[in-house]
Amino acid sequence: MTNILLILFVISLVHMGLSKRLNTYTAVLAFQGILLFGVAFIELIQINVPNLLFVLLETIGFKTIAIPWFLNYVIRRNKITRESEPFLPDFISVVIVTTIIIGSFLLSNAIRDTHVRKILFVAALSALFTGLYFIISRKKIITHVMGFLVIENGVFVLSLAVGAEMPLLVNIGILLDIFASVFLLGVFVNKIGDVLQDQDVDQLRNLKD
Amino acid sequence: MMGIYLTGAILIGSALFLNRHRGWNYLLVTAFVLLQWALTIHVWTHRDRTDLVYFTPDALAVLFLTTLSVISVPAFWHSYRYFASDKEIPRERSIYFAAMVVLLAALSAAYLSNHIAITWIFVELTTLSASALIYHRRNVRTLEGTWKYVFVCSISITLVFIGILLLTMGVQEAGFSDLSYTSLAARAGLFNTFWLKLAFLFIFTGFTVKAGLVPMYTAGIDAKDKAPSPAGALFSSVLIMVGFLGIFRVYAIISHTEIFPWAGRILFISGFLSVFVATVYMLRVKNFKRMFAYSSVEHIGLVTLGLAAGGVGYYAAILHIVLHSFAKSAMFFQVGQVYRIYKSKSIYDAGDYFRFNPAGAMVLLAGFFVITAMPPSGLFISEFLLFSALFAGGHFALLAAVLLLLTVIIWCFGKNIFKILFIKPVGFDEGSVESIPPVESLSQYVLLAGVVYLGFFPPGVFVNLINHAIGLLPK
Amino acid sequence: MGILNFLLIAGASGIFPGIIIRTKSRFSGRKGPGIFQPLKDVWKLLRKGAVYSETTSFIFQIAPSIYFASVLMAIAMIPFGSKGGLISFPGDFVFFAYVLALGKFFTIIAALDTGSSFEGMGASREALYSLLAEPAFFILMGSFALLTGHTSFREIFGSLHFGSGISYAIGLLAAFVITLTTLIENSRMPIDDPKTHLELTMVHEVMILDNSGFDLGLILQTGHLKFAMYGALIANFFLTPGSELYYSIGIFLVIEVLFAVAIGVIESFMARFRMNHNPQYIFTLTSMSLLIFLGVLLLLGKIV
Amino acid sequence: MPVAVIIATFFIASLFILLVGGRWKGFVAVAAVLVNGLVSANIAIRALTGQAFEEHFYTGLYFGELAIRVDALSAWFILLTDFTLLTGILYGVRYLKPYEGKASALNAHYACYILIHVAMLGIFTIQHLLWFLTAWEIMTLTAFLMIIFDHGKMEVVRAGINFLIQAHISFTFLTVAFIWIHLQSGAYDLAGVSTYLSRAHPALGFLLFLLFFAGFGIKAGFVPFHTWLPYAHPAAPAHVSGVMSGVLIKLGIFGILRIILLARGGFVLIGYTILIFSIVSGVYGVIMAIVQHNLKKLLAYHSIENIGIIGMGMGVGCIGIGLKNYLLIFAGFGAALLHTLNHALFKSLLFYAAGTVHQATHTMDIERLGGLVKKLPHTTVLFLAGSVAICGLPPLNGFVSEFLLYSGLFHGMAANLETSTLLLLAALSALALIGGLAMLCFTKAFGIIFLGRPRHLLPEPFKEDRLGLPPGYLTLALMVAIGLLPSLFLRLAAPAIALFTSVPGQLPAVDQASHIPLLSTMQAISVSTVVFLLMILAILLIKRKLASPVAAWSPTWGCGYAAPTARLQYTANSFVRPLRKLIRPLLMMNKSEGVIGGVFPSDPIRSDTHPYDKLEATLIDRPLRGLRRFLGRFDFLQNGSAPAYILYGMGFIVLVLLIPFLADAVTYLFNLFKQV
Repeated sequence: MTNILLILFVISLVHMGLSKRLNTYTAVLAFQGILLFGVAFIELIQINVPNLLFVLLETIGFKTIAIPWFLNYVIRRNKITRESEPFLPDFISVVIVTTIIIGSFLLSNAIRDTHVRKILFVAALSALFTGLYFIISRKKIITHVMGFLVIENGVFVLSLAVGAEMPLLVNIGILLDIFASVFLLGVFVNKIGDVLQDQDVDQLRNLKD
Repeated sequence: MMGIYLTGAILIGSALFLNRHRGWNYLLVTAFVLLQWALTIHVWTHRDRTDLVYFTPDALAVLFLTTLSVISVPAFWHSYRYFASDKEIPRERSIYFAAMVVLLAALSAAYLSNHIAITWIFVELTTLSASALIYHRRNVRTLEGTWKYVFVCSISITLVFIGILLLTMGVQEAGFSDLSYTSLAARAGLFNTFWLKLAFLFIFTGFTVKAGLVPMYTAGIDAKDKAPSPAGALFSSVLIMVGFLGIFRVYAIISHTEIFPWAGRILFISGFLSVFVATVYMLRVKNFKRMFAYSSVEHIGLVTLGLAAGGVGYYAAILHIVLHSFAKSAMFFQVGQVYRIYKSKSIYDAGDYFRFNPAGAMVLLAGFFVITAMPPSGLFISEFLLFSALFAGGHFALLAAVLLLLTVIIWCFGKNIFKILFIKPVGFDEGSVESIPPVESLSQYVLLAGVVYLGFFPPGVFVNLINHAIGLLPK
Repeated sequence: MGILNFLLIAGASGIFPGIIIRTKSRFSGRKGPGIFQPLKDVWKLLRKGAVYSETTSFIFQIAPSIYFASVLMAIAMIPFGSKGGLISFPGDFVFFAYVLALGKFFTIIAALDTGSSFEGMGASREALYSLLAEPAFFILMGSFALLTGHTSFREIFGSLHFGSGISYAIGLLAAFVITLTTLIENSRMPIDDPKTHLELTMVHEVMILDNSGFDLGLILQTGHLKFAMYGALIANFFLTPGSELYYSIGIFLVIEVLFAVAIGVIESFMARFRMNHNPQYIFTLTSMSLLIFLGVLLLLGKIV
Repeated sequence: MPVAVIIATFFIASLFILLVGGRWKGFVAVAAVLVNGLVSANIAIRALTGQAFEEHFYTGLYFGELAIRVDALSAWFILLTDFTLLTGILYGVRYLKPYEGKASALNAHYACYILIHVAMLGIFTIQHLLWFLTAWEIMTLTAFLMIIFDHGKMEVVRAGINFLIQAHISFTFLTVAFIWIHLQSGAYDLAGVSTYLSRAHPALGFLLFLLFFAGFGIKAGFVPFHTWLPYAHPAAPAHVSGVMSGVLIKLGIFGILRIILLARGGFVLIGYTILIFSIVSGVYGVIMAIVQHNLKKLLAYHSIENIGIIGMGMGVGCIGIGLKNYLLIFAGFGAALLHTLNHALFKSLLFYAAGTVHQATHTMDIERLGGLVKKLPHTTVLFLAGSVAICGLPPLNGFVSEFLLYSGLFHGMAANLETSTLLLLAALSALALIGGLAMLCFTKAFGIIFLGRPRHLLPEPFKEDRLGLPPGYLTLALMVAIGLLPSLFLRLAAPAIALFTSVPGQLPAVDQASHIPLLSTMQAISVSTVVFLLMILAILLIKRKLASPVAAWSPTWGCGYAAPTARLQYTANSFVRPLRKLIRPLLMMNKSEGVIGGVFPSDPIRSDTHPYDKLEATLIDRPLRGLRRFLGRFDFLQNGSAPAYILYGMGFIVLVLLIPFLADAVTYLFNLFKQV
């Protein structure tokens, strides 16, 4: 069951790679939230209740509802145009995302470890690198944030790989989630929206030597 | 004690945040300083005794904490001077001081924590508070600087988290679950090095942001540049130390495994590249605040080299980073004064500083000699030991390259500093020059004197602390 | 003993210029003045009052005396065969060279003292030529030191002769070098034409344009002494030690006269070089003395 | 005890300088230097008379024992340092009179002056590596601060930085060398050098020596490490230049001598190295000096030349040690030590004179000067004496040391040493050539500056400052004393020289300190010198008696040209032109010449030459430019885009992970192809 969810998760990444509109991204993020909820539920069913509740709340309440809504709000509030304006054409980005996935698959195969579930590893790594790829290849600050969120999801998956024994770590990961998302998004994107008319990173390239 | 400290810090922080009245503000900050020193003293008396489960003040922690407490005092004092000289908006002030208190508390906790995850949390907190400090001036540039800092820091902190997860996998495979440094170090032999390698790589890369090392030193430069100079002083001294600490702890764990040489090589690469990059930009920058920031990159690079070289290099590294913290914070405090006189950070606008503020100019001059590790600067001793470590390790080519780069750095450094000190600036009206009382430079003299003293006549307890600290590493 | 040598040289200096002039006038088919005419001129000058330029300072007034004294000092160092000169100590030829240099130093600055462009020109040439000639002398003495294992005029000349024929050959070569040196030092043909009337082509004469009276007399007499001195130096190569005194004095006088005649001949049959050729010519001295050095090395069997 | 006194003097004096005002600062400084001088000189003299001074201090945890030792060598240098710094400050107080307004600058300057004295004393006596380095760098920094005394001028500050950087390079070499020693001996004692060298492989030993030579050579100003000198000297105040050129660069000489004392074996090779460097320095230095127009720059290049001469002495001495030839050692090191003293004397004298000229005329450009003999009679005499001495002419001190060197060389010749004869001959001819060139240079300098008529309108009628003269005459007196009584000073230096003759395991251990060669020669020299002087006097007397009174005073004979002006005089540039033409390939004369238009050119044509150091252009400037260009290639890193910054991190991780794989692959393929 987990595997199916995770494969869906990976596919969602590919879809993100080829989609052009910001709304699609938010939708995908929400979808990933649901997937993660499923995975977390299955993986962490045996850990103590409060932790489990916390995790579930986080995945559903936060990843699936709060953040996408908030993203849309920010997009509307700052009148951000709908295109993601990548530096590269979609085709190429799809290719790259695919290579990333394959690469992480190969890398995971290099693991000589019995009780780490490779599939989790694959999903996590591909999410991680795809997120980085988004950050690097997209123009808009908001897309950078989305890329960051994808990375977060990847980390979440990775933390599930050890989560069963390490509730503490999972919670920390969630803490990171909440902190980073709220802080990054909430405060700064709006501030930048106030200061700069269009949300282009090139506006933010004055501090250099 | 730790519990008292943390709760106290939180209370004071929130109180500062809410309070708008200056007098109360002073009072609260004083209270925090007292608390800070109380913790320091307590830690001195309770060495290596675990407190609140996750906090154990080992030698390194004690050393760093003391450094922090020492630097915090002038930091607050100069912050007040900063507000006194600048337009003082109560709201900004309260945010500023609240953030600074949180930053210092988080740093202290990060130093003291004996558990990698706890360290991680508090490092995260430093990002939070630091960004508030950077954003203090609230204009486009600071916004940009803050955005980059926060963004890069979050990524890096994520990398560290991934590293921790990977480490955990190794731990699980090794069949235990305790993530405290001591147990990790004790069981290091059991690890599957594959996980360890990955973990170290990610954690190292993550912490380079705080430590200001290649590859991710970049955001730190903007932060030190854009933050008010007292905050900049903290960033380039104690915040660097926390990054170093994070790396050092994991390195200490690695040191008990067979991938130790591999980790050492990574440190070599990163350290040398840091010195190199610092040189590249020392040649280039015309903004003296950024120049000092780059000089921090150079020094932390040297520290890393010392750590990698091993032997006496360990000692040199710790000594160097502590002394550098004193010297560099002093320089940043002074930079604040320079900025107040010229209202600009470009060396083209600054000049003939000796005329306008002799006391400060002396600090700048002495500071230059200290930072560039010319005797009688204490940094000379650490660099001497550091180079002998490199020499003893047989890294002759590396040593030669580093020496060459350092010479170039001193050259650029000197050119700019002496331009500021002696050469008349063009188009600068001397009518509206703010006169700065010499007493403001006092703290900097003290810090620089401390560098000389600790370098040349180190008290026995200081040496013992360092020796204990490097006891974690194999001889 | 040394004093005799001193007197001999002084005496020789009396007739030396006369002989040269006589030789030249003979070759140019004139009768020429008496042998002692130059000496008389000097004496006349010594009695005269001087005309000084307003530009000059005390330097200009003391320089000629120092010049003269330096040459006298140098003469005092010249040995007479195996018998030393007035003063003799290891390395005395260094003193010899440097005391002469001091004299030159003062003549040069005296020339500059007048602030005349012509004399400056002369001074510059004088300085250049002397510095070019300097190494030759030292290389020469160095090779003799190497050859004989001694480091003073007396010992060197004393032990120079107990060699085979080749040592005489070296002596001849050295004599040649010294002759050239003399021509340069006294700025005679082919380096410089004392009889020219174009200041632009003078070296020594143009330096002393402003000297007059006693000073001029001194300077002229110094020139004569220099001739005699170098003559004596050459003579020393051929004075066989241990022989009777009258014998060696005879040799000495003969050589001095021959030397003077030789110079006369050269002056009458050679044309002056172009100014810018002089340096190369002077530098041949150095190469010549290097030749001597190599010869010595051969002699000692160091080079096979 | 004396150490404490000296250091205390520094602090007390600095305090007083801060407190007292205006002109009294100078007096305090003089007093302080005097006190330190007396204390140290007292020790030094006792050391020279056989009772060496030694003190030990405990300095902290990882420095441990610090030994302060004064042997004959240190004593010799201490004495000449004390003397030079004393005259220096005496002159400086007068020289800095115009600056009495700038209190802070004066405070810094005087404090630095006292401190550099202390630091130098430390350098001569400290036996502890780290403390030696510390003293060394303190000396550098104080010197730097004194150089930029007249800051506010860009070129002064630039010269200062140039000095600082090159000094730091020398410092770096020394640091590496000391690290080497420290690691080998495990201790911080200078003696570690010899303990290491006695067991090290000769090649390594030579390498170590080269490190030291580079380090000390930069300070001493051996070509090609000389480029800082010609900038630092003109920038500094006159007395500082005097002290720098008199003493500071001698620290390098001291260091090399110290290392030679500590060395064990390989002396012939060391000797050759030093000798070759010295020959080049000597000739190149004087040649560069000849083409300079700036008086102080000219003097600076002459320091390089004299360092060359000192170096020749050391080289000859080393060869002597290597070949176990006692006379050679004695003559060589005797020449080196005496010339160190002599150069300190006449060079500081010349710089003081130059300083007075600068005060009078506000220019150092030789071409604009002239006829100063009328305005500054005393300075003229001093400068003349200095010139005669620096050309190594009798009857002054310069001749003595050069004579020692010559006799060393000739003895080397006469001793018919196997391999080194040719090199000795080269040194011989080089020395002779240097003598001639120096004469050209100083006839030019003295003649053009002080004689003839003013080539340029001088600022204001200027009276010589009488109080500025005593230091000069003091120095002159000592110079004359050395010139007339060389044997005395040779005997004084004998203990120091004896150190070199008794390098363990090198010479049969006869008690050679007792018998001093060349003494009789020295006496002979003093006799001849006296005779010579008497002769001059006699002739002058005769002149007074014999010659009739001056007939007339008339303008200079212009060879028929009726209206000579001051501008028709021979210029310095034209004076050296013939030589310049001869040695053109060695020089780098940047000319700027106007073109003459028309048959009767109406408007004046300017044509001037800017001599530049060719070696500097090729050895310093070009590599530096290359380095800058290379570093400049990497300035894309801080490009301001956050994604890029993150990319660096990821790139780092990926590379570190990939590179081992790639390396493995490459090695695998390599082995594969090797099997084929």
